[in-house]
Amino acid sequence: MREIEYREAIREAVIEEMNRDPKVFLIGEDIGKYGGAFRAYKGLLDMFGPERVINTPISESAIIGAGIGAAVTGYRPIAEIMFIDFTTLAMDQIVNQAAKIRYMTGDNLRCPLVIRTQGGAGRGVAAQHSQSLEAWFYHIPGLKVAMPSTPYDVKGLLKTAIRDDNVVMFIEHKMIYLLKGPVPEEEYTIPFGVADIKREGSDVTIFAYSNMIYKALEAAGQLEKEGINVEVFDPRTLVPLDEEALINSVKKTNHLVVVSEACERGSVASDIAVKITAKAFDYLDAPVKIVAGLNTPIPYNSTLEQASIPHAKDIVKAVKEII
Amino acid sequence: MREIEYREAIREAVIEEMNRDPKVFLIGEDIGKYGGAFRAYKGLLDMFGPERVINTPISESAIIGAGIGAAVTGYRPIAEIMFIDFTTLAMDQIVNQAAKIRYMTGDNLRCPLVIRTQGGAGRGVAAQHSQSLEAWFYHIPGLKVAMPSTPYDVKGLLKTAIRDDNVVMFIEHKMIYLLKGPVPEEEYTIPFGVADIKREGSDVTIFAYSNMIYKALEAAGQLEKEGINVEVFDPRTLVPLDEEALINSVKKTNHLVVVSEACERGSVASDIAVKITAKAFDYLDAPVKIVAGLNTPIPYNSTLEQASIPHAKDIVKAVKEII
Amino acid sequence: MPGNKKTINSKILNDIQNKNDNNITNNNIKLNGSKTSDKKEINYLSSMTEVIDKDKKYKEKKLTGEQKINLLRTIIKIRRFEEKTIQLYQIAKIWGYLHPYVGEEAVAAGACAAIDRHDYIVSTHRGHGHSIAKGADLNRMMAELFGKATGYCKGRGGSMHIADTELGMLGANGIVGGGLPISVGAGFSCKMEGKGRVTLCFFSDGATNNGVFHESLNMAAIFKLPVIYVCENNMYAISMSVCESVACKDIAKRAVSYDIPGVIVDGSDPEEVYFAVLKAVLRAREGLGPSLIEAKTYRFGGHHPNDPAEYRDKKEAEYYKTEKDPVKNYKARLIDEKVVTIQAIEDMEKQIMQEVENSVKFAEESPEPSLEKFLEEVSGI
Amino acid sequence: MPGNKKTINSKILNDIQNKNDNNITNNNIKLNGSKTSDKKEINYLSSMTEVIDKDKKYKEKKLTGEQKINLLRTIIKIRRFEEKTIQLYQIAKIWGYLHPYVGEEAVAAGACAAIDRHDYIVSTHRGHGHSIAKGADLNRMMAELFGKATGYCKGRGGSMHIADTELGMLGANGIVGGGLPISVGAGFSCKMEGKGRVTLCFFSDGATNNGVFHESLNMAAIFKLPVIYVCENNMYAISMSVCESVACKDIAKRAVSYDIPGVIVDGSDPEEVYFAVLKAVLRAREGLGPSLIEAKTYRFGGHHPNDPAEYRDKKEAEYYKTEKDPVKNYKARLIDEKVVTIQAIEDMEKQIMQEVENSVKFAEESPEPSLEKFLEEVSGI
Ligand SMILES: Cc1ncc(C[n+]2csc(CCOP(=O)(O)OP(=O)(O)O)c2C)c(N)n1
Ligand SMILES: Cc1ncc(C[n+]2csc(CCOP(=O)(O)OP(=O)(O)O)c2C)c(N)n1
Ligand SMILES: [Mg+2]
Ligand SMILES: [Mg+2]
Repeated sequence: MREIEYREAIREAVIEEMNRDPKVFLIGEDIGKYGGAFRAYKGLLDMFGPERVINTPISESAIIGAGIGAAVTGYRPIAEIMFIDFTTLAMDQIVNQAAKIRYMTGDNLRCPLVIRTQGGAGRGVAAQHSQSLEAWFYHIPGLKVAMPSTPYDVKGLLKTAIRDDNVVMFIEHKMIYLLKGPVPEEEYTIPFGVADIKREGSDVTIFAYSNMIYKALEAAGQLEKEGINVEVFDPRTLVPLDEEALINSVKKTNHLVVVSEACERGSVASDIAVKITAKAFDYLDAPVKIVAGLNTPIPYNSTLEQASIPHAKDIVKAVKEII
Repeated sequence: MREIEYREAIREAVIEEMNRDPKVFLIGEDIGKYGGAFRAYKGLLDMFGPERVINTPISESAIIGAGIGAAVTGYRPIAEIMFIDFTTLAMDQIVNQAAKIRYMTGDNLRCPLVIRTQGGAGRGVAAQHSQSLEAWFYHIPGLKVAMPSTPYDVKGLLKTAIRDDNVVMFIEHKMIYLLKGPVPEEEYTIPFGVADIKREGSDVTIFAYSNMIYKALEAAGQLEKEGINVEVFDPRTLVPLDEEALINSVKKTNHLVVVSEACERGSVASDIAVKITAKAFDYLDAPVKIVAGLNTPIPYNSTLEQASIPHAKDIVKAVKEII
Repeated sequence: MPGNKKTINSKILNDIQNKNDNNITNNNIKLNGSKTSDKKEINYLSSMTEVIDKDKKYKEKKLTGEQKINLLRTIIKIRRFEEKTIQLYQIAKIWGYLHPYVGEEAVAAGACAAIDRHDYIVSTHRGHGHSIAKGADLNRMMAELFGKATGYCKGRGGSMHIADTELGMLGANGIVGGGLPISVGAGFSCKMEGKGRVTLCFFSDGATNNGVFHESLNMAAIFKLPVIYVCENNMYAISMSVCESVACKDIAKRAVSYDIPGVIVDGSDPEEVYFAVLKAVLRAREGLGPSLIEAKTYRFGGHHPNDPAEYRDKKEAEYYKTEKDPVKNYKARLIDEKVVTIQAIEDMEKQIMQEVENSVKFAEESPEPSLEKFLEEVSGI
Repeated sequence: MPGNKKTINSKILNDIQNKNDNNITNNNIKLNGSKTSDKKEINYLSSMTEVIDKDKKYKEKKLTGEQKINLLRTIIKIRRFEEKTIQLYQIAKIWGYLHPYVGEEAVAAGACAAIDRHDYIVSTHRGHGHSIAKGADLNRMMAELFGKATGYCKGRGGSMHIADTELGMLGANGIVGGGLPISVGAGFSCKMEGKGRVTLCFFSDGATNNGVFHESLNMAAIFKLPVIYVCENNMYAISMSVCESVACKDIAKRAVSYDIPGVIVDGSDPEEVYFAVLKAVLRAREGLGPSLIEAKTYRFGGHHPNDPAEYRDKKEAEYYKTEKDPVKNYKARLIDEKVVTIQAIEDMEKQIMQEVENSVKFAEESPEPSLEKFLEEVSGI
């Protein structure tokens, strides 16, 4: 199968959906001629024109509001917040408006809105450009949360997000836009709430998502040499969560390590760990282990930055502690 | 001992600290003549004048920014966001600026800022005025999080918050402002990170905070009649958390129920549960049980609203499930 | 739809061109009264009075008797509905937050009369008047305030969240200014659709100090979105006087920042509101972009039914209630103009009271929302 | 401190009163050039040219030779420092995000010359120039860019977070507009302290479309805070042209919304910037509140060192680089005015280059921050 970059897969998904449905449009900062901060929208302005590729001022609240207003009146906008760190400037619109509008109006208004953004550390861009804030959105009823790790997943999930009648936080990772992977030429979509086993194994399940999948796979490779057979579990969407598949994996491996790049305190990892501990208690041979980021604003200095987020070695260590 | 209202205890703390330290000032919406949305600042404008009781327009970002700018230049502001739901309009200033400024400048700037706000359901004020969002702040390094449940605690903790050199999210609850409790006339402060056992018991520990303390005490009363002896554990501050005291309580009772009013998915309760499961595993006779709010925007209708948040009966049920 | 409308629009636009020459345009600021002054009452009154005096001429033209009667009916309907909700709030039949629109009725009535049924409105926490003026069913509104299953939001939303797709009512809002960014999206929708639809966005003085006001008007202006921004300057944001909260003397002036028309009207006069909004609507339908209309108005009661509004000058409130009551004044004017008789007004009042009472009955008799359904639904969120 | 200063201030204020009559005041908008126009270059140039021509007179007065030389030194120092950081970025000695200030040096130099050492500044993601103009130590700056323990932030912050309490530098900022609300707090602090201290807040065109701009200027205006808002309108926000992003034609016009002075200056001319800021500073020190100064300037390079800036018209960039280079122009002017000799400038350049090279050496030789200390510290957050 042909291999394309993660950002190219995004671009393909958007083009296909825009061609399919004239109600889909794009709005965000520097998405016109510039093609988006990570160039996922390269050439789209020429293809679809400024009416459907709307390049905005630096007005995060108005960008999301524009998405909401268009969505409740029949359009299917994809609004972009350049860095997840900047969602802080639009939280009212995301959380009090978009997420709630359907429920607090008794299903009178519907809001088919995709909010594309990206997070994560690793580029030396310091405390205000490196956060992993998915826990915030995970906590808010009314938001679906997708965190694709591969070109294949990002394309299939983005298409599903665009067709969903609810608000989807679509969170990418800045370290993987250039990463290549197999993506079929034929059309496909990936349903929400269906996990993907990125590597099968029998001794321990590593739950990871987004860029942490690669750390988990790296760890799995190292552990294999020591005879430990690792299953790498990618939920792909955190909301909805494929709990059933995770429980099944744990039934098989009897061990679970949950990995998240986000700051450990109050991260999604805790929530996953607690849920599985409660629901698969009888299948666990050891307490669930969490591997997450340090509780610190991400520092600029590269050594300190790397020390702040999980690596394969941390996962290896965690696995060995419970096996 | 004399008994005073929760809001009166806040007022006393503020008056004492403003008299003690001329650098302390207040800023927020309707805190002048109006005395604050819950009248905790009644009369303060007359006492301290408009230079120290700064009544602002509806500009949540600028309110927090005003706090930060004054704090890094030597003042000790108490900035008020009327409802925790409105922190959504100031998240950049709270999370990217205030919380990080000390760490990302290598301790070059310090930000002794208290952000007072209140949350919680129960008043029929629906989805945008009833949230419990402490999990967001709990997740962000650089923020301390206080959630006092009694007049005594709110006074002692607020005084400590004002004297702290860091950013404190001081989160009150709209249902308890009129609640009365004993508060000594003499000055006192309560250190952060020191829990309070609101009721001693030997069979099960109920971890609860803010308004949920009262549900826990109610549940304890009911369970006592059935011969179950409940310990009600109030952390008072979520960051820092008095883990040691909690572990000690669990060592004694061997059972833990964690209660939070917030939506269950990704709530602080999960994080507490996971931490104690990991650290007190050998003392637990049963898995930690969580009692939390439903994953829903809070509805207006009173029956549905009440169904969305935990009650004593839910806690009783949880206790019985693990005992 | 826009086809022949356009030519008609242009004609009307011409007709009313000379009205509202108190526009603030970009190159040439010309504002009535409201000089910096210590006495805020005078400050306010003067600016409104001037507008009224200068524009006497429009009174003799344009509106048909039927239109005027419709305006009056809407104003009275809002007033009676609001008075009823306050009563019901005080006996705890309605709970949560309730923000009465009493005193401001002419703004919603005049503004909504200038748009069509298929146009959109975006409302606020003080939104009953907007819904009623847009044509909402009082039964479903009252049922919502009672938290009943038959309400616009099935009892989920209450006063601050009334919304209806059919009605083009995109939502009241519990967040001050929360609707402003949403109006931008509705504006994009209208523009992309290309059928001349417009969006009317209401908000009050307090909202104009929030960042979203700025972002929204700037974005609407850049993209020439067909949105009419109607600021109901009722002089207060809870206890905060507009004189202390808005740095410039008239909110309409803020239009300069977006290079759009800024207009001041007397918000107690439904016809003045109507013509100003109509002009902005026609402009918007022709693709010329948004306008900002500041309607000077007054909240007769406190911020909510239990607020004694002690922060206000009693004389100020008295003045507005006696001199600027849209119900009293517009009744008197239409009688004066012989558009209606006293008897006709009495009949109208009776009919409206009946409608309001019916809505209460409907609400009381409506079923509570199903807890089971709710729990089932929640499990899927 | 403010005692006799005040009288001196008033005098200077009088002296320069007639300058900058391109103020935008509330009641009387009077703006130079920049008519709505299709050709954006002309749009820009005309407005600047007018200012320069009209205000020729100030050139003959006020600034001493020493002051002029100091301005020149600052401008050159910023330029050489930035050129060096770009080089170092390209060989990956500096990483993360770097936003060079090349082309805009005269704004920081002129503005910071108009305040005292104890005054505060609030900066942006493009902040090196502001720090240098405020008197920052190049060694500690460069060490920070290298992520070293000796940097202003001990390597924690990097380019976007340089800050220093001693220097009154309240922080660069990775969030566009993020510093604006902070300036309000610094303003409150200055006001409460009552010693005449002021805060200078820098930001660029893109930030003026964010809600925080509006909230901050409104709040500063209401409370008459001593803050000078200096908008470095470099015509772009990454790829977004100011002509497309700001709905009004000149950002200074937005002052109308806050009833404060709005001034346009040529940002390539340090003296013009200096006088405009000085006037605003004196106003602020006397308790008359904030001002908004729009310095028309240009970012010579891309948004960051790897941005080829393909979204810009090459001719436009060429024009600014040849006609509006603050380094070249100010050198020429001072030579023309016989304030400096060519030789003196060469010496100055040499000395500055030495300082810059020293800073690189210092940064390279400085220790990395301690990982142990970091981990220990983190355990307490
Ligand atoms: C963002 C936000 N801040 C504060 C509040 C609390 N609050 C509710 S209404 C109100 C005053 C609103 O004033 P204005 O916009 O003038 O509307 P009015 O009540 O006069 O109609 C405030 C501060 C809120 N709901 N939302
Ligand atoms: C709130 C926010 N939105 C978007 C960005 C991404 N971003 C970084 S710099 C920039 C452009 C800023 O433009 P301007 O304010 O004109 O400053 P300039 O780069 O011209 O100095 C953008 C959009 C950001 N850092 N913060
Ligand atoms: Mg108001
Ligand atoms: Mg710029």
